[in-house]
Amino acid sequence: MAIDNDTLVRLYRTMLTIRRFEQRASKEYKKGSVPGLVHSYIGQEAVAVGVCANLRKDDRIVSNHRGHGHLIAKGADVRRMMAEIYGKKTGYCKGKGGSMHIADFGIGILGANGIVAAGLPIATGAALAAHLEGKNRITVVFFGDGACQEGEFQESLNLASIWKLPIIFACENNMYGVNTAATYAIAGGDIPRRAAAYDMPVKSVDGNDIEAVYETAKEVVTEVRAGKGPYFVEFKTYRWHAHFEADTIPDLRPVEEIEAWKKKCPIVRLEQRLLKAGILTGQGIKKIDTQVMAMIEEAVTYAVESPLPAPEDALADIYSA
Amino acid sequence: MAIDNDTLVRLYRTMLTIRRFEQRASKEYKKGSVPGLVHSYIGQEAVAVGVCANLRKDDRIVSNHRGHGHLIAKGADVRRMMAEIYGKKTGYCKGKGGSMHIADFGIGILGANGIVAAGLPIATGAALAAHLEGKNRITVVFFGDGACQEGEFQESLNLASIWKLPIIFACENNMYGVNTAATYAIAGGDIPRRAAAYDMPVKSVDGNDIEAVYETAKEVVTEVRAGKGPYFVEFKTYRWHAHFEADTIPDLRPVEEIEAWKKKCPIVRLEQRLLKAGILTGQGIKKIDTQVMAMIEEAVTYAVESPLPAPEDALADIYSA
Amino acid sequence: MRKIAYAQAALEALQEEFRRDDRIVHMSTDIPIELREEFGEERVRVTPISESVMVGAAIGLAGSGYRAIADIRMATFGFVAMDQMVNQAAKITYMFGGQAKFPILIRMSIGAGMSMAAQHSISPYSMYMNIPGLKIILPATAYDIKGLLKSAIRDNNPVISFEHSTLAPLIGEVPEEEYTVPFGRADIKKEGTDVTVVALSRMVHEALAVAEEVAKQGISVEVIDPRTLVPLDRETIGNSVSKTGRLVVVDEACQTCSAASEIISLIVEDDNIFRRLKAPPKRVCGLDVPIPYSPPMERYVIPSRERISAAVRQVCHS
Amino acid sequence: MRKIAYAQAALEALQEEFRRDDRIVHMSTDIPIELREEFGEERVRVTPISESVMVGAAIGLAGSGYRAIADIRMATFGFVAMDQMVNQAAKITYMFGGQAKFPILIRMSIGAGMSMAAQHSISPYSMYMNIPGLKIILPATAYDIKGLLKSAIRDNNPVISFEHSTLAPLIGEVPEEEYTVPFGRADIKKEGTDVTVVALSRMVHEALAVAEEVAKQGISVEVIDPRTLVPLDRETIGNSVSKTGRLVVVDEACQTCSAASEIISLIVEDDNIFRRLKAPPKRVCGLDVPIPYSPPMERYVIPSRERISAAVRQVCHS
Ligand SMILES: Cc1ncc(C[n+]2csc(CCOP(=O)(O)OP(=O)(O)O)c2C)c(N)n1
Ligand SMILES: Cc1ncc(C[n+]2csc(CCOP(=O)(O)OP(=O)(O)O)c2C)c(N)n1
Ligand SMILES: [Mg+2]
Ligand SMILES: [Mg+2]
Repeated sequence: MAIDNDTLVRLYRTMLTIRRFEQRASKEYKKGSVPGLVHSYIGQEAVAVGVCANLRKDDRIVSNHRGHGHLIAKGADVRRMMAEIYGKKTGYCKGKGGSMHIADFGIGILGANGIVAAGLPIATGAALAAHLEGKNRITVVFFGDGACQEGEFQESLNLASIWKLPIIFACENNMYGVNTAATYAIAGGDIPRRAAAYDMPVKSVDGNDIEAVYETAKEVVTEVRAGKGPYFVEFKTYRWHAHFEADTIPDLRPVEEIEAWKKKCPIVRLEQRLLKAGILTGQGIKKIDTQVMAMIEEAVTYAVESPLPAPEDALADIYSA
Repeated sequence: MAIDNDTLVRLYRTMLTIRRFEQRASKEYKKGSVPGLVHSYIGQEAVAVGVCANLRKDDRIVSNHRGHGHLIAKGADVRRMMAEIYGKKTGYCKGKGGSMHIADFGIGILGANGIVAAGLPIATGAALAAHLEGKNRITVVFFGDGACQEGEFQESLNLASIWKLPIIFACENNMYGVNTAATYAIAGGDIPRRAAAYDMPVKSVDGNDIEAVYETAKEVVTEVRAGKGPYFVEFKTYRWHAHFEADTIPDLRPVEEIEAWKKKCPIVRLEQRLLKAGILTGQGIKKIDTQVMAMIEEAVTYAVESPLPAPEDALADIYSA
Repeated sequence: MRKIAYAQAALEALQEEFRRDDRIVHMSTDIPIELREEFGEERVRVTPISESVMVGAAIGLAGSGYRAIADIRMATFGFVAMDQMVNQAAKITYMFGGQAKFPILIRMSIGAGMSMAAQHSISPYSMYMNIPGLKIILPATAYDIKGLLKSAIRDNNPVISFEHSTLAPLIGEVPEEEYTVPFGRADIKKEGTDVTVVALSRMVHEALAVAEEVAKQGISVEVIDPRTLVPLDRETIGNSVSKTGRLVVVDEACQTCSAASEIISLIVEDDNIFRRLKAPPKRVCGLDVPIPYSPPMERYVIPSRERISAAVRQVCHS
Repeated sequence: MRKIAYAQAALEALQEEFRRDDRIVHMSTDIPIELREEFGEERVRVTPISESVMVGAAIGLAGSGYRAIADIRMATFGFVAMDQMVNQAAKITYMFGGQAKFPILIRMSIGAGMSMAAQHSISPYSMYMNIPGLKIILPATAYDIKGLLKSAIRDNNPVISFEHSTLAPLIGEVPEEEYTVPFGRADIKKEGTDVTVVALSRMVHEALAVAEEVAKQGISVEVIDPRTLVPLDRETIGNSVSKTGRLVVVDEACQTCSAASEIISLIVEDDNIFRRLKAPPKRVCGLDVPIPYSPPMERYVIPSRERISAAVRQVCHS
């Protein structure tokens, strides 16, 4: 059955929000207003949005170093996200975490993670909690093709499988870990096959087709919520920017490849679909973009105007009371 | 083609040597003449013997905590092995390693290992060395079903596969890691399937049938030596003793299961075959056993009569010159 | 008072806390039979041999409202899970700005003395002390392990308990009635006036034996067991050294960058205590050697009563 | 003399040694372009993101007659490979009774200062110092990194090189002609008479700046860079402290159980030096906090010139 129009528009708006957020974060980073590292999610928006649109507020997600999109899709406040990236006191982590460590436990965001694959064991534990709670909550962990190369990946799939935990392993296969091709680094190059060996159902879907992602996620979420155990889904996609915004690592991927993928922009694809189906007019599209841009602008203003943490704030939050 | 008689007799003698060695080590351990931990290989002899009989002296093996059998099969000197287990200066490691850390680099034994799965990455490196040397040497790493649960297992299979390294992953599936059943701890319970996901050929064979093990190993060794890349072989077998000789961990495996497997003794099986085929007479069998027993007795005498290391010897060998 | 073994006292701590709070979950590669029988397999879980996901799962559980216990067994196995302990458990509270609590207890057994060689014998607590965000306990008696484990389970932070393999059978007084031992409170195991001996884990018992022995030679030793390394009770140690003017730290761990090094630095950095020092402080530690298998060598590398009493006599007579 | 960047000097060391010995193999998750182009993909290998097997493979290579280099990049990533470094590389020579050599170089970048937060900023060398069997180098200048890496590659043991992320662009004098820097030989970066400042890694440069500054106030600082932590040149440090009677150790790493703690303990344990101490020794270290992201907090937790000079002035005036 088709996705209703309101949903399609909502998906469009969220993808656009991520796109605009990332474009701005990138711009500000290059201007030097943002410190540290910023890993851009541009090009992969459909994955986070299509998956999270099927989650409840009390479902949990665990993200990775390329996490902005996951967080926005799960409902994070772009103001507090931007403030965190700016290193401000009003940020989600009071400026202690930055771009790679944003979390919002209040809406089930158990945090981004700077260590490749390290989120998988943690997500597995969160899924165990959900299993014990018995409230049909599920956990989704987002990670890349590179994460499939770490031992923690296999240990997590194995444990989730033998304990039949309510978790979705959402692999964003954007074909590279930094400059290393998944086809080189992953024996056989077939990630779902690797996951299937842990005795769980797997799917592979075009991660740049928001409708396919949404439909697949819907189905998978229903299965997992029903207590049928873990599920592995590969989303084939591509990142448009270099590994991160800093130019310390050159982008060695073929230019033609990058250009080809830009033509498969998930947002443009949905936009054309919405126009063709007359669900939105050019006007409507513009209106949404204006609203989104305003929201991002407001987030930046909020971040810029927020105070920096005091140096001594560094001494708080090492331990919980 | 069948295995020639001399080879069969040689296989029999080596299996018996391991059996007698382990029976004696166990006896001495329970008497208190041996310190530390001793993990008995009794019941699994056919695996080490059938595999190593197909190796060249300059091929390399990496062993694990249950390693005595692997070492004897690769040609280690039982005198120096026993001396090491006794903690004597004349032992393979001068008394520094003990039962779990015996090595003989002179004959390609890169050492036993006390950390589950830790031998796999090391063996992968040894296989890389062989690949670079270009002398058609191969590496065999022995490990258990429990090792398949560690992240290092997957990382090693993946790397060996993408680099097409000359290595045989020899998994001794004795159905348990301490008291935890492989069927419980390994999702799906199918280890070869897991290995196949790393894009390498796999086989599974009755590890208590020395002829099957030998034939399989012969074929696999030929493939790997020919430079066709890694191979994974599962040997289905069983350990007769508890996890280790100390009684600090109870053996929780079903008694009937243990008894049933004892009936599948690899040594008795070959013995009957040799008798039936008239390759050996009862006399001949006895003769071999007498010789083997004498050899073990001599090893024990050597160990007993060897001096303990001086306390200060502890300060040597921390670094190489 | 009733006397029970160190291992039994530890088990009692878990049993009591499990009864008290049904949101506690236990994970280990072994089957902890008593726990399993009383609390069932949902709460008492056997993991595959996958320490990394065991600890990671403990973090995920804790971040989701549970209290997680991960029993790693040998501390050497813990290195397999080091990323989850160091990069994750220790830092996650801080990186997220304190928005969530992570009540996690990780147990590891340490020490030499059983001829288990270098891959099964290590006392690595100082490595973890260098990582802010972890609390570290080092129980040396049956009484202390029960009280400290109970506090650890109730603590809202990652706590690592390092328990010496040889202490398991050690019998000690443990009251019937419930009690806890607070963190950051050192225990003066024996009062004395001439020299302060700070001893860690199993070395507490060695230090007490030496104290008795040198008492015959007229040396009065004060034996202090910090019991928790993070937080560390500087005050009790500092006051004792101010009183005695002499300090010996006995630590089975390898000497370089040991907890002993830290304790000595904390003491000598303090102007008031430094001025009162009558002799240079001394460390009696494990030699910087991987633990050898053969008993004569193993005995040689860990602190012996001879080395301890020699150090005590030396600081008293220099 | 010609001046080149720290990172360039490191690259030269690898290139020269690769030319000198064709049994050297390099592994990392990245493509080290210059090396790859000159020496080809057989010797310069890109690994999957699998640090454990990267280090394990280095051990296997080394045990089979090769010299292996594993570049882990961030020291935080190293915790994923901790089992191979601590349980295997460090102990394997010893456990096997010295029958094989394991020439391995593991490189990791350390330190804070780039707002990369706790999972990409750490200075964990003291953790590794507690593990016998490893050698540890800590190059602070272009000259030292080239000479030390060359020695490390020729060494027949596992060597870990900890290189501060912020030093990569630092320009320094590096001779055209070949040279090596031996292990265990500290470098007196500046002579002085009033106080000995032992500084580690990036802190060497901060200490030198402070030395200049306090010189104006008439304080003569001797700045010593140990350059290698294992082996550590106690003699040079000891002689300097015997001369000055005052010691400050500056170490960016978290203070608890740091290399600074070790250096202070070694000094005060020595009877002759202890007697010559005019003031309590001081540590100026990173605060015991996971490295925060936001610049004001990050600057606050790592040793500043203000904290260093305050400590120097304090020990000189107490
Ligand atoms: C254990 C570990 N090793 C290496 C790194 C450095 N690193 C950060 S992201 C990354 C690539 C990850 O690739 P992938 O998982 O595919 O995610 P992507 O960046 O493609 O979204 C690497 C190697 C790290 N953060 N952690
Ligand atoms: C990393 C690690 N975790 C746990 C242990 C403790 N341990 C030693 S052997 C063993 C079981 C291994 O099972 P398996 O690999 O099947 O070998 P088997 O003993 O059955 O021959 C365990 C859990 C260890 N040595 N290393
Ligand atoms: Mg990727
Ligand atoms: Mg097994």
